[in-house]
Amino acid sequence: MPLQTAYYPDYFAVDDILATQDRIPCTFLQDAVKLGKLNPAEEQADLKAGTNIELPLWLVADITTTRQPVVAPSLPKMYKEGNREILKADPCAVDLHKLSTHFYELGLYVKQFDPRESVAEILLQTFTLRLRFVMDLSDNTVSNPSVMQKLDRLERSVFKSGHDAKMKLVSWLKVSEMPLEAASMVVNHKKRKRVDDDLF
Amino acid sequence: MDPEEVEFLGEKHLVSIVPSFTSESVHLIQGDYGPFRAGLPIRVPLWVAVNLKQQKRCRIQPPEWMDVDTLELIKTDEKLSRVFTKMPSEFYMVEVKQLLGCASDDIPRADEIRTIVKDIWDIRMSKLRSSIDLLVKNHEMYAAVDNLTMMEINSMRPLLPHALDHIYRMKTFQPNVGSQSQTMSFSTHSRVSTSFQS
Amino acid sequence: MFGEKAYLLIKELDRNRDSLPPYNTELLSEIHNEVKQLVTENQEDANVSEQSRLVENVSYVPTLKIRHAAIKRNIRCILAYHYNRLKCLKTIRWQFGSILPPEVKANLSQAEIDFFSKYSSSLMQYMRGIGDDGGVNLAVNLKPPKSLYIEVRCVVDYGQLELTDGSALLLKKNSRHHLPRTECEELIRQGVLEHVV
Amino acid sequence: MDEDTDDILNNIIDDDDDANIQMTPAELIQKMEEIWINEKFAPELLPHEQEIVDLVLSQISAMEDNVETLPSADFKKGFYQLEIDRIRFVVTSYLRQRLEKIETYVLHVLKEDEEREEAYLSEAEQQFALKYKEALEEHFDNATMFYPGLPFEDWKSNFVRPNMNSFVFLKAKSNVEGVVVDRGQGDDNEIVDIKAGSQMLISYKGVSDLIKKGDLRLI
Repeated sequence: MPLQTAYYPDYFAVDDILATQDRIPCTFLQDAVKLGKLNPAEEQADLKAGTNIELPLWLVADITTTRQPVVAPSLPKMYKEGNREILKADPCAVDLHKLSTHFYELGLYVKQFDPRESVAEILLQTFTLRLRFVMDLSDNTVSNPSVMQKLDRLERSVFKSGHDAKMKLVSWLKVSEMPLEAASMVVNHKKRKRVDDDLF
Repeated sequence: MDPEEVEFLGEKHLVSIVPSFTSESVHLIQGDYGPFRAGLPIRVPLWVAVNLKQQKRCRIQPPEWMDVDTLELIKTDEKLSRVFTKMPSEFYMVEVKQLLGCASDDIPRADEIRTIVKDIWDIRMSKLRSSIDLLVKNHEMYAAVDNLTMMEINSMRPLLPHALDHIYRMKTFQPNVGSQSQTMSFSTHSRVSTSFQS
Repeated sequence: MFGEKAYLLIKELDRNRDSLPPYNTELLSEIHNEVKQLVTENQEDANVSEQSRLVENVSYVPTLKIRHAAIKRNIRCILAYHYNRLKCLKTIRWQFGSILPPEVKANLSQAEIDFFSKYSSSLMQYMRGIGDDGGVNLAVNLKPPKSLYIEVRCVVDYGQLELTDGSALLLKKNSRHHLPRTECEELIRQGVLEHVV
Repeated sequence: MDEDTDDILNNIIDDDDDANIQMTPAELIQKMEEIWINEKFAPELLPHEQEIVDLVLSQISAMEDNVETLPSADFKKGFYQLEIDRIRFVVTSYLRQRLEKIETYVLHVLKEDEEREEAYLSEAEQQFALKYKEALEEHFDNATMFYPGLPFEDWKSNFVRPNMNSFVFLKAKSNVEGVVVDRGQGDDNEIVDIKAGSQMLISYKGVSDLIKKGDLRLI
């Protein structure tokens, strides 16, 4: 029954909260009085302008878009020239997950820090060129965990939606009538209960 | 959508049966069927036909296209054509599955039919995956999907629409924290400082 | 870094997408403390800010902004935690019915238990009002029907089951029955019966 | 006399507007299936179809009463019952689908209905939505009570909205011209005509009105 929508994050979206926890290199443009503790490398009371530090995206996003930005973010290394070349050359061979769990999501946020707009382009290109690969992967009834590992979180959701549809079709073709099933919650719940029982 | 929901829609499709009983009409909400005369063919919805067959009250008359020679032709056409050819029935997969499932004794060369239909399905699916690949690589934002049957469309759902949703989002995404929230963050900010001064 | 505890809370959600682990009172209260401290510090510094800007030319604004962002982040995580748990709780209402299983109930906060009963009763009220004929139960007919009767196997010793036609039968573990689909759909979902195809 | 005639004429015209009055039961069920599928695939909550649902439910009731009078040996009885179950499945699935959207987008749905002349929520759905919103707010108030006066209203300004740009499959019931396709690149829009009977994969945003009007249906 749940609504089948593509990832479209809202205020409560777990995935968006996880993605915005990723850290981005920044340089402080102003002093942040009393916040020296944010920089574990140096123990000073204040955080001085000019300090280079990695900050979570949720914070960076909130303090760079105001009229007097507190920090100047720079592009994380996986979106820089070197990696861009690799991604262009053979996108399907790249272990995207290793580059970043949230390669696309993070990329969407940081593309605004990239004046030449090459990040936007590489995201779109990587996604469209790898889609066939993800699609074919999801069409296999047996999944290969080592290949799966190479997908970032967004691709995994695409894979999963394709794979679920495939499995439903396969079982529909197999049986004359789809059995009514126990609710997913019930099953989970029983499993856990059994584990608990084993402990005692 | 689950395949059994597509099947549900297909079950309204009319098929021919030859009843082995005689009875007055069945007055369903969706229409009247009958009267039934033993030995006289009559068209009823697929779900009625299957139920009657399970009760051994009728013989199924397979649709004209459910025949090895006809299907071989369809298969060849499908192979040769660049686009999707029109299937003889919007619900060919459902009809094949249900009729062969309950009435393989009424349908000549049932096993061969099953194999050819599976081949046709596979050819169309592989064509569909290639078209999707092309569509996406060309950054097209709409596509004609004429002649695709509901089960075929459904097998690419939600992957295909979702992939396009992602592409559209990548093209248009403006971080929520950008210009729109500039005023917002100022206003909430001032709220903090003012309310906290009191 | 600020917001680390809140991040742990969200990671906990992420690990348990389809279940409800115990309400994490402890972690929540640590996050509450972080927020309280951030607010207090901002209050103090906001007062200093006005004066020091004039006197020492020291600006507290960046610090205030950073702490404020951290407050908002923490609140977002707290609300996301509660919101996503409610989503799970609603699924439980649809799957188990209006009575919370004790094992589930043990993992909920009082507010969640209250939400459950409010949700449950407004759902009942809504369903009772559909049509002119005493309402429609939306928790059944989840799949397209194929036949009126289905074959089921009993998974647990359930006891007596009364059918709508007034007759009754005993559901013993491993016993098999041929029953009207509408009468056993909910029991199948609750894991009492198993549909044999 | 003249006034009376006018009234009668008006009534007839009213009935004409209200297409379902002239429907046969078979057409009614067809319509029910169409609104079910549309609701299933539309990202947003569609205008409610209370009348259709009520008519279908009363058809079911009438049929149930009929079935009771039949002897249980009559083989037709099983078909009547199974048809009732089939229709009931469509109605419940449709209403469940709507509840799911109402809950997910509750603030959005209520706000839109306030600003719109025609309500998309039925009266019962609106009552449910209001109660649901109240319970949600109360729960959130409770969760942030540890420090009164905090800026925790962000969720209300960023409330959960349907993605109107979602891609959908549709079939044209009549010829449709000038559907705008947003290519996601600023002003670079494309205009598409859709012939009756043809099928398309397209962004929902450009066709939502045509679906509500009934020129297109989702598949």
